[in-house]
Amino acid sequence: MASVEISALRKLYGDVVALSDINITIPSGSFYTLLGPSGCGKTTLLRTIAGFHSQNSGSIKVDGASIESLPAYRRDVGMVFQDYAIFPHLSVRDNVAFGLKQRKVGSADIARRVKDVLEVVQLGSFADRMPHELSGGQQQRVGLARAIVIEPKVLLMDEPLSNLDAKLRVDLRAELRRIQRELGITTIYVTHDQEEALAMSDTVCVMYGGVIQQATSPLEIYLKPANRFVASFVGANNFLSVGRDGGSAALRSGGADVSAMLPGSDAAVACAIRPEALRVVPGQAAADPASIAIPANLREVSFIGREMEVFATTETGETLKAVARPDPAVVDLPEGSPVTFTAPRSDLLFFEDNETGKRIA
Amino acid sequence: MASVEISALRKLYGDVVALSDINITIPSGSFYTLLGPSGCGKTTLLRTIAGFHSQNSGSIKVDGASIESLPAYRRDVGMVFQDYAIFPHLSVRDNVAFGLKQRKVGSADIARRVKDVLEVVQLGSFADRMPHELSGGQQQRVGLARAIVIEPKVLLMDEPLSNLDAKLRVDLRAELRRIQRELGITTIYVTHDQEEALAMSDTVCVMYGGVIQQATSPLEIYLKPANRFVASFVGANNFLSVGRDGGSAALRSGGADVSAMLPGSDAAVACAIRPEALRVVPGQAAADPASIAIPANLREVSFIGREMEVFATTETGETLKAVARPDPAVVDLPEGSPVTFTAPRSDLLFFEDNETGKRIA
Amino acid sequence: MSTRARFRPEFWNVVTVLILVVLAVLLILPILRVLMLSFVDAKTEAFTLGNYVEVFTRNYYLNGFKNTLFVGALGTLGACLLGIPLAFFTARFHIAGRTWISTLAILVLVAPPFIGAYAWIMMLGSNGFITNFFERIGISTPTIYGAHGIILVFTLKFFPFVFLMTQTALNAVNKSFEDAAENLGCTPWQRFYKVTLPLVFPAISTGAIICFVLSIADFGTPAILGRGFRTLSTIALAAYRSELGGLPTMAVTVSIIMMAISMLALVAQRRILAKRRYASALTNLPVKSKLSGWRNVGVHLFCHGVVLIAMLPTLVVVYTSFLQTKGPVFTGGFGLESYRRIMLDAPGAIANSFLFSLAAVVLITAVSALISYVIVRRDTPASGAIDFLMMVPYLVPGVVMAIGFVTTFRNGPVGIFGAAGLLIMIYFIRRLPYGVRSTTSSLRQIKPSLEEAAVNLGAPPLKAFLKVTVPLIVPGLIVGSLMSFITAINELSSTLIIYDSGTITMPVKIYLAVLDGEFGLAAALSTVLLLCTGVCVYAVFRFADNRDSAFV
Amino acid sequence: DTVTVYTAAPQNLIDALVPMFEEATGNDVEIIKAGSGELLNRLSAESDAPQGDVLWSVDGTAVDFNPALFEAYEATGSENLADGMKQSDLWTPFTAVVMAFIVNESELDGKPVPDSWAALADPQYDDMISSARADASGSAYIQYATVLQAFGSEEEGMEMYKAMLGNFVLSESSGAVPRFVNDGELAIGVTLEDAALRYVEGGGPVEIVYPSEGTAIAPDAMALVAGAPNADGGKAFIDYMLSEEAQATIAEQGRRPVRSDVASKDALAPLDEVNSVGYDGAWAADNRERLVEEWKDMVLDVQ
Ligand SMILES: Nc1ncnc2c1ncn2[C@@H]1O[C@H](COP(=O)(O)OP(=O)(O)OP(=O)(O)O)[C@@H](O)[C@H]1O
Ligand SMILES: Nc1ncnc2c1ncn2[C@@H]1O[C@H](COP(=O)(O)OP(=O)(O)OP(=O)(O)O)[C@@H](O)[C@H]1O
Ligand SMILES: [Mg+2]
Ligand SMILES: [Mg+2]
Repeated sequence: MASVEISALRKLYGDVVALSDINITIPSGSFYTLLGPSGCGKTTLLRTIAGFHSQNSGSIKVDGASIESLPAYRRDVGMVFQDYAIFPHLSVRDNVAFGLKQRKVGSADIARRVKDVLEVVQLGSFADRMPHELSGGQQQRVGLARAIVIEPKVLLMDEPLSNLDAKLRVDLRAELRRIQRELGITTIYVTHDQEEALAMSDTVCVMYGGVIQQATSPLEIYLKPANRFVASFVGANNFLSVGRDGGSAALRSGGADVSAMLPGSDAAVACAIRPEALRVVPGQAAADPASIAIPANLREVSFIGREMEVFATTETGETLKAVARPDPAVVDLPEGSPVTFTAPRSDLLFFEDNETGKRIA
Repeated sequence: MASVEISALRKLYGDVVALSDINITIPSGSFYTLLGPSGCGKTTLLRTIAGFHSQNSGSIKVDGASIESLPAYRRDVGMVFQDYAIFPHLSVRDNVAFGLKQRKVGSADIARRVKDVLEVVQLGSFADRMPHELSGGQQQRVGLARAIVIEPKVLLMDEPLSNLDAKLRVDLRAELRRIQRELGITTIYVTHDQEEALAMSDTVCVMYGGVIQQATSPLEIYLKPANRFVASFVGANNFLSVGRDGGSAALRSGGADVSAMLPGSDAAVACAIRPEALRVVPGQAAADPASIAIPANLREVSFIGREMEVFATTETGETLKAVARPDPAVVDLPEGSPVTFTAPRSDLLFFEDNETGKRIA
Repeated sequence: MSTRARFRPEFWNVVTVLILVVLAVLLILPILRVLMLSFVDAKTEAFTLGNYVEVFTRNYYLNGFKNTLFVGALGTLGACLLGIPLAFFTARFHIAGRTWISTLAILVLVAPPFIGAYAWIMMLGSNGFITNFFERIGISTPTIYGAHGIILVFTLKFFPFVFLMTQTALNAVNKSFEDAAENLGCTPWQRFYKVTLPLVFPAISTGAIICFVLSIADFGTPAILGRGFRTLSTIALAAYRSELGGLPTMAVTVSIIMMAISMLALVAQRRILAKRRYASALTNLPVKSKLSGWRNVGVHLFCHGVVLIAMLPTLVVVYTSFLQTKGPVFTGGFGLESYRRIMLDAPGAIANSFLFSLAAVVLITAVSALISYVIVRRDTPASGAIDFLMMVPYLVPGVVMAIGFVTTFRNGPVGIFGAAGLLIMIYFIRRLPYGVRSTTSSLRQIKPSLEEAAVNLGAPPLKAFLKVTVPLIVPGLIVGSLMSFITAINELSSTLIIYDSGTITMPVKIYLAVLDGEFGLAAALSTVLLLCTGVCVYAVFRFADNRDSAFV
Repeated sequence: DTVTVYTAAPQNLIDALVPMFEEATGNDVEIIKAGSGELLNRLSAESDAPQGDVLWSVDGTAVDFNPALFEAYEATGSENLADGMKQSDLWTPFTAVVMAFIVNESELDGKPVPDSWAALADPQYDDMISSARADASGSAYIQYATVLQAFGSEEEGMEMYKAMLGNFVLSESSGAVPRFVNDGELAIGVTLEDAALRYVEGGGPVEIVYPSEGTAIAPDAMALVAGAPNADGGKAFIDYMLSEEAQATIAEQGRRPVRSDVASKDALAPLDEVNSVGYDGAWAADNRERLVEEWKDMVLDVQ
């Protein structure tokens, strides 16, 4: 149980700015997720907290006490490594027991705790295997077990589930969350999977290019993305350009008037719509007043289990993607058929038209 | 363009049976996915095809010609490695150019093709970096680029997207599929992500414990899982026990009569319902004749982006999970509130009640 | 579908067979011819086990046996106690003058036989200048003579093997392992012995085994510093040099006992190692940290102190070479008399030394890369056999090997080799294991999937090997080649049997000067050899250091 | 023509004599220099295809022990040899070596300079005397045999030698003996007269002492290798080394010449002033194996 506070943190690799001006406050016991694309600096931030390299400037405090001067081994910060880092010379059991022995836990106690945690990660029968006899996913679970068994003050996890299958991932996700709640370990979790982030976290922090884009609750991130990057990263990946002419504004594709929703600036603006907010109907269709309609030509329908993904091209050449429960009327349409996408006006988001453009109003 | 045919393949590691009696036929140009949990033998199968170890028995044919006797370097089978296997002493550019140089492609041509493929994997500006200056995901993309740039007869991919963020994963998924179609490369793709498997594949082959459970089209896998393991692995993870009494059968939770759907055997049976097939309403509710209703108490509602996940416990102690569009009436319910789950009878699946129990009727 | 069943021997199988043939001809054949002698009665030339009975029943030999084990084991321990920390400090901390330290550590190995031990006597003998210095200030120091002196010299002479092997391995340990250990609460020290040490244990034990085998085989040091403390090597030397002539049966028998000891140690090491093979992807390499304060000072003192102390005898030799001499006597003051006297024929000997050693090392480098691959990556009985055979050259005393070579290759049907050819071949086969050991430990740390990726991209085995494996094992190859080169250019015992007037080498000249009591000459010759070798070593390290930044 | 000479001679002798021979006969000489033990092993290893022509400057017993490796040769000029020098048909004497003590007085800590074998047995010199090993070094064996011959009987000599051996610090190489004494590591050495002389001449703090009971004046051998590739050259070499000019040069280098008509160097005590035991080389050779065995046993007792 410990709060973590990071201020004005900056980290360079040579000339590469890996982290620039990171400010984060994590309440004690909460589950904090760093979400961002590959190379955005998530691992770097974790490693800086763990003490594996020192920042160029800024400070990290745990429970109000600055930990910069503490060496890594005294930070009591558990970590699950992205490349597993299972000790190749120790058996699964000894890997997991490693941290406990370090803490001088009694051997009966160690045996029990190791057994329990191996059950949790479903490796009970693998205790005596050597790491090179495990598959990639099995190794990752050993790493996870090794970190949680010591019940550290702060737990850092670097994509601990990325190599697991969907079923195990979902199971472990719930299990992780349960253990975390039970022990009340303040957890910083790195993932590039927005679904995972939204499902597990108290706070989601979206990073990009070494900069924090937004850090807030999952619902807020989802409903009120602070900028275009966040919106696109958490799944609002239809961007439509907006034509402006004095006070009036309209979507270029389909021409729906959106003046009412845009205060009178002249900056270039993009309109974002989540794929799941879009409905698809075959042929031409008009929209009710609370919605907009965009005519398009079907390009591809793909089936991803419980949903269908529909791709289509508008007359102005923009691509739209919708995700919806499979609708036979749509699935069976041939490529090139005219369809109409509709979306409630309340689901439209507007951003300044650049990669990390701010949300407007 | 080549067809692949694998028959009666068997592979042991010492005593561990990694693959037992694998039979697979992959038509030329198709996209074939091996889907299965960690440790089920996916990597082993790929490596056997690539020629990195020899099978204990069985045969592998490409275009009808047996390739067992061909050394790995002459199999013309590209591979994306699970652990990336990026050459640490070569720059990104040289890593990608490696296979082309091997094939004596002209240097201008190499430069162009390398540039193009690096654009595809969004590493255009990283061409001159050394591997240790890349993040994990970036390394994985290099591995992908390196394999596709040589346009092999058969392309093997061992979880090439597992370390990527959701957005990039979805982008690359489409990109991969596009490239694969364009080049018509017969592709064998390993993943543990059922969504990925269903979205990309012509054929999905579900493996478990070194045995093929089912291999067919995504839709078929989804709608008609051959056995309980397949059903649960592709997401039908609510299993309810069925009480039998002579000719009549009923769900233990909620008591819905399902006799009509079960031919008169007395074997133990489980009923599976997909989370997305379940609807949740607050309080008590009755079902229409085409549906069943199961009363339960709410345990947790979690929000995963565009959907909510609802967990509840029935009076007989079974857990139910539903995934649905967020419904404020449900999201706001306190823990323990009574709710009713309903599902269309047509969405119920019945299996013999053991891990890989067959589907009934 | 027609499958053209054309037989294509697999590349690595061909290589394996070739290696086996070379080893059979250059190693097994000559040794067997000599080893038969241990079963022969010196007088009657009939078969007998009497030589062994003699060795195992007479105190003279049994004491030698005990003494050998004693100084061998403690010398090795000492070498580890210096070599491991030195390797760790230089691999993990920023040490000013790292190239310098590595170069000196290598130069320590360039100590021609005898002269180094004499240098210790000049420092720590009864009338040594260090002894005298302490006497003047009223402290009486123990002299260098006896078991403790031998152990001290072994320690300082052989630690570079442990140092070099360990350092190479440390540079390739996946950083995440150490991070994980630290993260789980290990202090840097605990991290070192609980994680890092086990991970580099294969390399350490290889270095230690080399030390042990060399300490057992070294005769110069115990001969000069022993003063009644006899080891098997001095016993064998005495038996061999006894002017009785005739068949050297006792010398060979004692040599075989020495070989058996070393063989046991090697087999034990292999047993232990069999279970420990760790590979890393080499993409997440360790970084060096900066120390500060007294730790920094301490570590620097240790690193520079160790190599400087180990270099002391060499420095004394260099100093001696500039002393004014008259005949064998130092007349006080400095002068270039010794250099004047060697000027005439030293250039030829230097040229020979370099020519033979370099020729052998080129062969060694190429062949050891291939052999290592076969040993590490191929799991066949043949590769096991090769791995085993690779120990043998360590174990066979040079004299035994040389007699075998001469009887096998100079006389009879294959008497086509001149002395130069014989020397290159014998250097090659005797020093090959240095290359192979070092390359092997390097290779074990590289994930096989890298080669698989190359093969998968269409590179035939040889090409995959040259383009991917070789560049990645360059550090191991460099260290291995350096060790082969240094030990080849210092080779004495077999050269002495083979050389002729056109092929005399520096160590032979140095040895002969020592025999005549001409220390000035010996020192001057040693200094020249040291200088030439030093330049080479430094150049290689500079090159390797630059590469460091370019990759890995 | 090239004559290949295997030799254990000190470098100064080689440097002085070989060019003279080349000059005088027009032959080229290839020198292979090593310890005499190594040379013999080399000769046996090569015995199927000999590479050397002459073995030059080794203890004669070594030749007598390996008759198969050598060929008898009666050198021109043998008639001029001093009495007692010619001892075997297999080899020709080249020089006479005289055993002596080398003493560094400053290291004696005030003890008297020993002047007899008996004095070396005095316990006051414990661990002060440097000697080579009689089982490894030819000259040390001669010294051992000399002591056995210098007293009334072999038993008496053996008693005496055993007491001396208790005082010895043994070194593996005979070249090291005068070196150690000169450098002050030890006070007394039992060594070859000419080796000691080089330190005296070089100005070292040492002196030469001849044992009063008598010492060995033993011939040093050259022999023709059996099946020598250039036997004629080898013979010419042996012949030349017996010539007057060669022997004179040898004398200059501090070795004792073997010709009766060439005198020793002035710096050395004249041979007639050195008490000789009349060293019996044949006896020493015949009994060598037994004596060396006894020596090894003795070492275990007293060291
Ligand atoms: N040692 C290094 N030297 C130079 N640049 C580096 C180094 N390590 C990482 N980088 C760069 O720093 C940036 C951040 O890397 P980091 O490993 O933190 O990414 P990440 O967010 O964890 O990505 P991923 O999800 O792919 O693991 C990347 O652009 C990477 O290329
Ligand atoms: N060298 C080996 N020795 C013994 N068992 C092994 C070896 N390699 C793999 N296995 C075992 O064989 C089984 C199949 O391994 P494989 O690597 O093919 O799994 P996978 O399906 O690729 O799993 P993942 O998704 O975790 O990568 C596993 O149970 C694994 O533990
Ligand atoms: Mg990362
Ligand atoms: Mg795998």
